[in-house]
Amino acid sequence: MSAFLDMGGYAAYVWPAYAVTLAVIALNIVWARRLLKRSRKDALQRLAIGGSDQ
Amino acid sequence: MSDFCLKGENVHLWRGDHHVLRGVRFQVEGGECLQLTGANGAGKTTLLRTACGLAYPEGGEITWRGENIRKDLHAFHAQLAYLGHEPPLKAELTARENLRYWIGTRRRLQPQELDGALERVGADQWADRPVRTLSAGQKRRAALAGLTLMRVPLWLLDEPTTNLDAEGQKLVGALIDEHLQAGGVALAAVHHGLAMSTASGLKRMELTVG
Amino acid sequence: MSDFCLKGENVHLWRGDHHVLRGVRFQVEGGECLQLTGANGAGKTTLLRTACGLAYPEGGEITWRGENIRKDLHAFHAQLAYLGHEPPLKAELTARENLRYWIGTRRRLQPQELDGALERVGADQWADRPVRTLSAGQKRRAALAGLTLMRVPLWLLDEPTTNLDAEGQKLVGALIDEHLQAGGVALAAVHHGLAMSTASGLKRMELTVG
Amino acid sequence: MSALSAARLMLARDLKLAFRKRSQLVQPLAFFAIVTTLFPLGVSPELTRLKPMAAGVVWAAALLSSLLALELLFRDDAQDGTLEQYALCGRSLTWLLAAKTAAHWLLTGLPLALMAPLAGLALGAPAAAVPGIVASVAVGTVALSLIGAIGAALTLGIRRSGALLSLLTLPLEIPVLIFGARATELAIDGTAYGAPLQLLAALAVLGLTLAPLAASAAVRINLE
Amino acid sequence: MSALSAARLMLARDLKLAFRKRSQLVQPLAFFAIVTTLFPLGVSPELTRLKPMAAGVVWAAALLSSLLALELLFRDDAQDGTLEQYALCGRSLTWLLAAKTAAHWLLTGLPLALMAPLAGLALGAPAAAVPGIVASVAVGTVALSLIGAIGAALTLGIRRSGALLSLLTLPLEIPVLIFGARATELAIDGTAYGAPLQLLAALAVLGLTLAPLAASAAVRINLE
Amino acid sequence: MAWTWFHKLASPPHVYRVAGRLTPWLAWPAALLIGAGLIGGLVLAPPDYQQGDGYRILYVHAPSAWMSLMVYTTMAVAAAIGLIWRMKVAHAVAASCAPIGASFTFAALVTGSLWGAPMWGTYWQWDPRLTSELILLFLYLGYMGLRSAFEEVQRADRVSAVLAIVGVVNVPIIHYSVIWWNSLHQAPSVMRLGEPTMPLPMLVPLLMMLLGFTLFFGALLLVRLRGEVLSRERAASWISAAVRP
Ligand code: HEM
Ligand SMILES: Nc1ncnc2c1ncn2[C@@H]1O[C@H](COP(=O)(O)OP(=O)(O)OP(=O)(O)O)[C@@H](O)[C@H]1O
Ligand SMILES: Nc1ncnc2c1ncn2[C@@H]1O[C@H](COP(=O)(O)OP(=O)(O)OP(=O)(O)O)[C@@H](O)[C@H]1O
Ligand SMILES: [Mg+2]
Ligand SMILES: [Mg+2]
Repeated sequence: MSAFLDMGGYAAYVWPAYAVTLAVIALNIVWARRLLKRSRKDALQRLAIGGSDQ
Repeated sequence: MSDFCLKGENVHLWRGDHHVLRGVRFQVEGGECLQLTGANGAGKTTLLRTACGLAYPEGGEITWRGENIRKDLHAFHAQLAYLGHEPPLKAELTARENLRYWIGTRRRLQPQELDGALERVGADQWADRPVRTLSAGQKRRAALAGLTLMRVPLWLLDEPTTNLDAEGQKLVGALIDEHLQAGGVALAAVHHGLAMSTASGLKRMELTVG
Repeated sequence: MSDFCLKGENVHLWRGDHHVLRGVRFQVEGGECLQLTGANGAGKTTLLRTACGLAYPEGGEITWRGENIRKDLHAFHAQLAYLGHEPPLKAELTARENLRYWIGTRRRLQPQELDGALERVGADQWADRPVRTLSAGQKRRAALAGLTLMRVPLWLLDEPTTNLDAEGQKLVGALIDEHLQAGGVALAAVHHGLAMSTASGLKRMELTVG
Repeated sequence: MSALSAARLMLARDLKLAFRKRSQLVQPLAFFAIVTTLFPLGVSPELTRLKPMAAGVVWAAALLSSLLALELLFRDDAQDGTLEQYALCGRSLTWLLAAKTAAHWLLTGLPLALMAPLAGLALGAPAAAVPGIVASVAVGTVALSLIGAIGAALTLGIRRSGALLSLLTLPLEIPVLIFGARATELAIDGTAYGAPLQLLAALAVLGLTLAPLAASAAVRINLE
Repeated sequence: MSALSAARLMLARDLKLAFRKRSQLVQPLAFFAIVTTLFPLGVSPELTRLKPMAAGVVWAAALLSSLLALELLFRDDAQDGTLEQYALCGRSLTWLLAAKTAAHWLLTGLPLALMAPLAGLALGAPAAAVPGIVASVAVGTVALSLIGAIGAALTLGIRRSGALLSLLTLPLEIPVLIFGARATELAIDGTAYGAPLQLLAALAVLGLTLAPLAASAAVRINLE
Repeated sequence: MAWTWFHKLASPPHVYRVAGRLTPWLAWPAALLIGAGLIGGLVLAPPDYQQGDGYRILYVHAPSAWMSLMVYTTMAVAAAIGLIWRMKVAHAVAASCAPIGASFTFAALVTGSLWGAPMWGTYWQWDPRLTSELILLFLYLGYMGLRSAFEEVQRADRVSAVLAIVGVVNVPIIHYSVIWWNSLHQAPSVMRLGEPTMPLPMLVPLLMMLLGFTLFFGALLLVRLRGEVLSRERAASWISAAVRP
């Protein structure tokens, strides 16, 4: 296990690389869902104020 | 009879969340001037800019001589003159140079035509001074000189009498009169009446704040 | 009786080779409005700018409450409001923010004062939109709101009714009326008459093209 | 009257505007001169240390002074409403903007090309390098002006666009910088600089065909 | 209400104008980043060749990005008429302009100071040089903003003043550049950089006392 | 006639609905592939005979780098479609692409330089491949900056579309930079015509990661697209049906 974590001496490079990439993936998921949620809320708000014209 | 006819049908346009033009309809033909009135913010400027193709209506269409203006925008533009809220002049050039470069891209100008137009708007004194040094009314007059020089059938004017003195107001009326007499079409946004001699070709339309 | 009195004596001013103001004299006192008329290029704007100390007269002098305005320019400026040809607003800020930063450098503003002034000029709908998106008349109205908020005895207005609709013209008249009633002084360059209820405090002066 | 003669008039107008103030003509040059003197001041006065940087400095200075002049390219015309009139004149806006870009090159690129050898010599380049420097800067600034025109047109609707403009155009201009600096460096070293110069010319031609089209599309959108 | 609180409001206004678009905050930084990448591209990718230039590059980039933002400092306000209102507000224009200059420094100088070490590191400076680089750029940009304010005020009445502005201000800014680059270089070399930093601070203080006065005089003349 | 179905397909309500339904079909396979690729790449694949275990960065670097280019291309194509046919949905696609692409470009840069440290002895070099990838990041940032500088979505859409199209010239430059200039960076070994030059146990996890990332992009795009579509529709009646629970 510790041999695996050591990555043949490259741990200081390999793990940060994976960490950054996985962080980017996770953040993308969070951002995308937040965008969708926010625009849903905005749309509801607009409907509440203006009703639908045209 | 000419076939000049500018027509708007059910024009819709938003600015931000604001539904500015809500199904506007209008029609002006050769020899007619449509006076656009309406409270501040009613959408007069927006309608004029849409009519000349600078803004894109999200609904409805605008036709000129029976065809959608977008079909051949260049040809349509070659037939119209648009004057906005501010006179389109370069501050560093003189009034005469401004006209030369502005009108010159549309048609070949004779120097005596230029002289004539400048005299018509009372620019003899200041035609050769940088526009930067002109008063607000003098700038407006220079823009009017440009308008007469364009020789196009369709005029779209946004408050053309702004900053003009009493005599200048009459000048605008006279210019539109002549334009209509020659079979031209005019669409003008105004708050006060236009000082025109004949009311025959005058139509009015009021925009309401949307 | 207040001692408010703006007086110009024999004011001379050149612009380039042009002798624009040739010994202009005028006097306005508390409760009076001096309407400056004159053809385009007569020098109305130049006179207003000279009167508020932005331009330096090459001859004659301008006094306020009996003292040359140059003597204590800061104190003089603190008592005047000047509105030029263009409304002094930042396009990126909203109308409300503009007023806050503009008037705020002169005196402490209460939020409800701001609301009141904005409502007065009919800005309820657009007070919180960037000025960039406002129509020409809406911008002018925002500037008028600033004028009422300044609370100063001397108003110098350059064509304050430009771009305003009929109701806006009346608003300007009413604002000046109230200002005069409160003992204020006004100097306004105009081409048309001002829509004021009483003609009691109204004086006229015509500048001729020099 | 054709689109071409309208474009010719536009060119004449922009040149007249620039020549109105005679002093404006020397300004891009003065700017360039000052920027190139900044480096010896900032780095070291020794020619042996300066020479290896000469090409880079000349190019960075050229790029920056071209960029500085750029913001004004369309902005002035947009503000006073003349650009709108040109968009409404019934002529091809593409040609008119190409003419404006040509004016920009004549007023900044060409003087820079004539000035660059001087800066190069001051930084330790040999006299034999002069034609190479002139050629590479002259061709490279054509590409810079064209790319810059796109950026200026894109940011037309935006206030205080200075930084955004450079953010948009610099990435696109970097290939020009790379090839230009390479050509200049080879010229200074006395080697054949034909290959990067050809690439530079290719970039300029690519720009010539694409940039006015992209710029006129962007201007029309921004006027809306 | 005092002149000081009016100045505070002015500062708040300029910051709000800049913060209106969140994206504008990163722009001077992006510009700086791009300018510092230009040099390696133009000169050479090897760090050993880049390191001796690091100080010069950082400073030239700082100077240029400060200059770019400068033109807009008073121009925007003059064009829309708000500057005139400030000149007529009955408060000391000197204080108001000092506030504008402070806003300019907060929006360009300070971010540049925080960013400069990164650029330095990318060009081969050691990590130990970071405090020295930050200090010298932070102090130096104060002087740059102040000198620039004078130039911007002087060229207010002139169209297309970009090049003229740089022509006027760059000579005045060269002492800042020299001391600043020296301080940064010493910091990169790991030597004591106190002496040039003190000179830089002296320049900044001199600017603080003189620049707002000169700028307000120039603005009043140009408004006439 | 042929266009009517196209426009109907691209109508906001339709897109909103279909995108919602399609998302899980992309998201789950993406999760599986990425998970399997991680195990394959980190555990099962043998060490490289030259680079030892250091080469394992490949499994996050190459897919990120691939995403940076693929997303930009998608964005440019969508922008062109939106500009030419004035199609709102295409603009919404382009707008959705930018933040995704920018984040993966950032990941490619970071993982690349982390890989470079042991292999080339430096985190950063001003090498054409590296530099042009950095430019790509600037382009994404410029695109987003330009977009956010406009208040009106419609104008932001159209102006930024021009930039996206112009910037696409950078994509082939990045891809071919290793061939056109002699670069530190290694030449294409997977994405090239003909035989890949990698042993199969190393190659399979890489291919899984590449496919997984691509599917993941598709899922992200759909979610963002729904948000964008909602925010640019004006009080249309379908919204109430779509949004109200
Ligand atoms: C900051 C540094 C780096 C950057 C910006 C970078 C960038 C890129 C890019 C953009 C690609 C995709 C190319 C394409 O699809 O056309 C790529 C692929 C690749 N990179 Fe890097 N890279 C970096 C460092 C490295 C290092 C240090 C190595 C290994 C020693 C490496 C090995 C690879 C490999 C093996 C591929 C896949 C190539 C293929 O199969 O097509 N990279 N890199
Ligand atoms: N981005 C925006 N968001 C919301 N409303 C906007 C936006 N842009 C413009 N408007 C509004 O659109 C309306 C139309 O303005 P327009 O300039 O056409 O009016 P106008 O009739 O010409 O007025 P005026 O008589 O004052 O010139 C105004 O009420 C304006 O506030
Ligand atoms: N540098 C200059 N050289 C010569 N004449 C100048 C110069 N600057 C201004 N003028 C002239 O001074 C006169 C005064 O202009 P001013 O703006 O005061 O007029 P105005 O009465 O406000 O006109 P308007 O009704 O058009 O606003 C104008 O005739 C103008 O042409
Ligand atoms: Mg209007
Ligand atoms: Mg006037």
